[in-house]
Amino acid sequence: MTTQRLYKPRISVLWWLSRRSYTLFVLRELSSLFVGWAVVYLLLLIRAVAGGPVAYQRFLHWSASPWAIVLNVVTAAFLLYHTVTFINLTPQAMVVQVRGRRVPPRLLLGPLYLAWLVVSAVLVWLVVG
Amino acid sequence: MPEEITLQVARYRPEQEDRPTFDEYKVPLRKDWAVLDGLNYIKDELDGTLSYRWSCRMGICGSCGARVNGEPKLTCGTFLTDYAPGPVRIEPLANFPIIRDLVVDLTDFLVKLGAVQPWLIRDEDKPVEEGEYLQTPAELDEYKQFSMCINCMLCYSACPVYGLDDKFLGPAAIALAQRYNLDSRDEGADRRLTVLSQPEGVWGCTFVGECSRACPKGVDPAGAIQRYKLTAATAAVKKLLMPWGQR
Amino acid sequence: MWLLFSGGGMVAALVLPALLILLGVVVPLGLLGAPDHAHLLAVLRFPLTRLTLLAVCFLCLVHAAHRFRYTLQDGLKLTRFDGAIATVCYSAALLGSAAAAYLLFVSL
Amino acid sequence: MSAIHDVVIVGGGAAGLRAAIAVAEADPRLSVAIVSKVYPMRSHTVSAEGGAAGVIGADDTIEEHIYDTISGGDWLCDQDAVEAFITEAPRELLRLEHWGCPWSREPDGHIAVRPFGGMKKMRTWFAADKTGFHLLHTLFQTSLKYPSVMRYDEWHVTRLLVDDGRVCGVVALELMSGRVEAIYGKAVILATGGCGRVFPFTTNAAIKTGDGMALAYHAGAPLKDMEFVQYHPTGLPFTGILITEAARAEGGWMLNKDGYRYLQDYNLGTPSPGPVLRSMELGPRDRLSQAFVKEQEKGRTIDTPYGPVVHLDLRHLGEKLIDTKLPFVRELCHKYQNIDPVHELVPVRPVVHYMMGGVHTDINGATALTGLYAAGETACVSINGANRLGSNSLPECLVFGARAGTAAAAYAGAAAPAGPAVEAQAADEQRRLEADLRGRGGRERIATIRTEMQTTIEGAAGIYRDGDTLAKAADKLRELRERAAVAALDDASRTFNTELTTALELTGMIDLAEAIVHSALRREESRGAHQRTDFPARDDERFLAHSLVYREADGTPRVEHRPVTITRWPPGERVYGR
Ligand SMILES: Cc1cc2nc3c(=O)[nH]c(=O)nc-3n(C[C@H](O)[C@H](O)[C@H](O)COP(=O)(O)OP(=O)(O)OC[C@H]3O[C@@H](n4cnc5c(N)ncnc54)[C@H](O)[C@@H]3O)c2cc1C
Ligand code: SF4
Ligand code: F3S
Ligand code: FES
Repeated sequence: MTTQRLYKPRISVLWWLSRRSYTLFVLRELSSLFVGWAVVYLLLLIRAVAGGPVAYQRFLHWSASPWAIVLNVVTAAFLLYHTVTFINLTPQAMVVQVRGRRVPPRLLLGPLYLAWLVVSAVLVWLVVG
Repeated sequence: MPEEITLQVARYRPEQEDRPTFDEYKVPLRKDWAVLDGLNYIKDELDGTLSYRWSCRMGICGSCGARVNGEPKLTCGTFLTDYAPGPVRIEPLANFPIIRDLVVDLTDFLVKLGAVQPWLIRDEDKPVEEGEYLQTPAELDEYKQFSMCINCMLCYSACPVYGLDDKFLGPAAIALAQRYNLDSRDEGADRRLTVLSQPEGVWGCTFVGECSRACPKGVDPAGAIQRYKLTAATAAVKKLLMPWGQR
Repeated sequence: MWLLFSGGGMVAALVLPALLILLGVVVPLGLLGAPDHAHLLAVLRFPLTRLTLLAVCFLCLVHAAHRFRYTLQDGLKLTRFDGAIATVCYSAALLGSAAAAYLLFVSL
Repeated sequence: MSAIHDVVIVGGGAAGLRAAIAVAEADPRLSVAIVSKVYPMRSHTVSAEGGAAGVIGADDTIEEHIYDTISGGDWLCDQDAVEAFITEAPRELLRLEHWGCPWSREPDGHIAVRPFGGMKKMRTWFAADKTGFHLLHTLFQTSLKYPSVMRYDEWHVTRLLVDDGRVCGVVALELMSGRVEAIYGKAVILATGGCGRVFPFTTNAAIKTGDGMALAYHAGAPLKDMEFVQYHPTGLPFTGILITEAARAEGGWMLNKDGYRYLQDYNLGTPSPGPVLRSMELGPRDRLSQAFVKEQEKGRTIDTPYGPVVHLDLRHLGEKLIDTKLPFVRELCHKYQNIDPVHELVPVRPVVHYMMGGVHTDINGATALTGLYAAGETACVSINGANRLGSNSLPECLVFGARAGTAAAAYAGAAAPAGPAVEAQAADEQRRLEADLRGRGGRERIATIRTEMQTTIEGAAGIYRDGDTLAKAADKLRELRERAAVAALDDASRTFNTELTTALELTGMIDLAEAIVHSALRREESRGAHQRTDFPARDDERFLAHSLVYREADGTPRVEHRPVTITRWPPGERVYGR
């Protein structure tokens, strides 16, 4: 009789550094933190607006402080990364049928990016007015 | 072009050692030699103790998968010249227990494959005498891609989630379940739903997407899984809204 | 859950970059004059804006919570603590959403 | 420990899986074991590309398919077997459809068929050009649903257990652990595929070492018609990867060095732009491969580092047709030859492809030994005669796999369990393998002996043969048999010792090579795939007969002949292109 000795490889905690594609993936997932921060930031802004012109001025002042700007620049980068990855992956996850035929995934990207642009423009218009 | 190339091949001899090591071999570097030809050269001429799997050497039997310089590949379809001047590192597929050298244990996958019921399920079988179930080429196209899986396990090797949690059903098993779900002749989607919608089913996948990049047959298991998430989620919502509704 | 997650992902993808870049980077840097207070207040008080903003906040937070939960688990090999991680993440999202609701419908 | 089943099936290819399902459906109480040296879905059936023949078209008849098969086989087919086969093939293919096989379709949803070599009508069902792959995976996945079917994956069968002329199990080596176990079964079905690896240049996968034939031969069952080895006319040089006949069926041309469709010079009809059934490129494989040798003799082939080639021209078919009907051909050419058939000529040469011969069985798959059945390429029911028609082999696996399964189930239901004598045999076999692991005394490398065997048989039993060379080869093989028995093993490990299995396969292959050479030597005529330059004509007087080869106690082969069953189709001339 023999005893089987299988070698069970173990994944290290830093597995996501082992390959570039894994690292990119983890960065993509980490964008969630910044999505969270973006929402909080907007809420702070809303609170300031609700608190009257003075509070609003204070907020504007605070948001111009260097560390707030650095944080927000980083956040912006992650948000863009989130948008691009999310849009690029959507066709893989969704099948759109037009008149019984499958729309080729590449063709879906166009409308998605267009939608992004339109939404962004509307928002900018609303805010800047 | 140099005459030779060095292969660093992972060895694990369970009777002699506790963990894998590397052995180096020099093999001829020829224009049409695949990595597998290099391994066969070692086995035939240099060292008969090297163990690895292969059979068809035409990329269809799915047995020759290994990591070549870290990437999961079919060794019969990966050419040495692409790695010249070398050295080339050849290791067993990741995330599976290693039996010996480049041979890994696939039992886990076969259990999971059986669990997703990868066969045509009908409420009522039509007798063979009455002829075929009709299926238009468009209906065939719906699932064809997912029927191309050769069970080579490259996707399991690439998927970090499977590496972290071997309870995860994994890309190929889910893609094969989708292959039947999307087949116009099949009526078994409900039965597969229970298995697929478990936490270790489609929900384990965080859409790393590496599985689809590794797949040599263009199956796109990542796509299959995300598409199934939508199906499973819709089914869950439906059940929530109409708990007593039809099956 | 997953429907909320991916819905949130999509909303976050479409909405957040423009808002944040504008209000978090461009305006503070003074590249563009800050919108005046009255205008913002008017826009925000419009009922449709309130509703949309609440939905956006809720979805984005759920998305972030869900994703972060798995990132913690996989990235740091913490699957064992899944229960705790999940509770913390989703509670945070709910709290955030509640705060949003309060701000949008009570304070304003 | 040893396991007891009702039916033990050796091999998990199309034939083995179909047999297992047949047993499970015949009687769910019978326990079935599939013992396979590779995971079933790795079996060589996976490589089959072109398709599977079964009469389905409104303009086609069973009668015509029978005639094509019998004339294609140069009248060496048993006609009762062919009739049963052709009649049952369509139903088997339909059953596979019901199990989910993704057959290619017509726009209206019906099964599509394509033309194939040697066939007068379009009757070849296909799943693009991965027919075998889809067929095998469908069978494998379907087999998972039967609880009575148990699998022994990666168990290498090394011996049949025989009790007083009755086969009652096998001994097998579990690769993963190195355990050697007896697996008892009241009936045993061999479905181990062909032995193309006896030859150096073959389309066959590494596992096609003819183990089942060798096992049966050792246990005393005769092999039949072993001299008939099919060369496929279109293999890629170096790798031997097959370019399916479907490429010609869709309209591909064979061109020599001058760009000339040379087949017109070999009594195969006159060229026309589109494919014409039973003519030119759609002639039978034996005739096409022979034409290549003649072209080579005339100096009209193209020389390459891997031997002379001719060209297969698909360029006029256009990208669209190639991508829908022959995508795998394009993929293979691109990957392994670095050419694109849409724009370039494909270099091809004849390559060993299929064994018409095999373990002698009757129409139900029963061999000469009680309790032992065989099906698929490893068996010779005699439907292929002296030359198999493309796309007849997959349905053969299905029809006779099912028949063998049903027959074995009926037999096993009534048979008594094995006697005590076999336990000693099992222990014996265990000791033999243990001893091999401890070292075998010799110094020669396995690969050296294997290469010598392959060059010997290629030189003697290639497309053309003659008495002298065959006789010399017979002597050489006897010598190799002795050398192989003691060849060196580097590897003493029990865990996944592929060197040990390679050595076991080699001894079996040398036996088969001897069987081939001796059968060829005794057949002093030319028929189908067996062409003797010293006896160039067909001789129905003496050789309208099957060769049966038995193994003598000292290992030498003994050849006998037995008449062919002729029912309604008297031997005639083989006419193509007219
Ligand atoms: C490249 C190629 C293309 C082809 N195309 C076509 C085509 O288009 N149409 C057509 O009709 N035919 C085609 N053929 C022929 C056809 O594919 C084969 O004849 C058929 O698949 C054989 O199936 P099988 O079930 O008999 O054996 P296989 O599929 O070869 O299976 C053999 C099984 O036996 C097992 N086995 C072997 N030895 C042992 C052992 N010692 N212990 C345990 N298990 C063992 C193996 O593991 C395997 O599971 C083609 C053949 C080739 C090579
Ligand atoms: S999905 Fe692709 S990579 Fe995964 S097993 Fe199937 S063929 Fe291999
Ligand atoms: S790599 Fe893994 S996480 Fe999902 S998308 Fe593929 S299965
Ligand atoms: S050897 Fe079969 S896939 Fe590589």
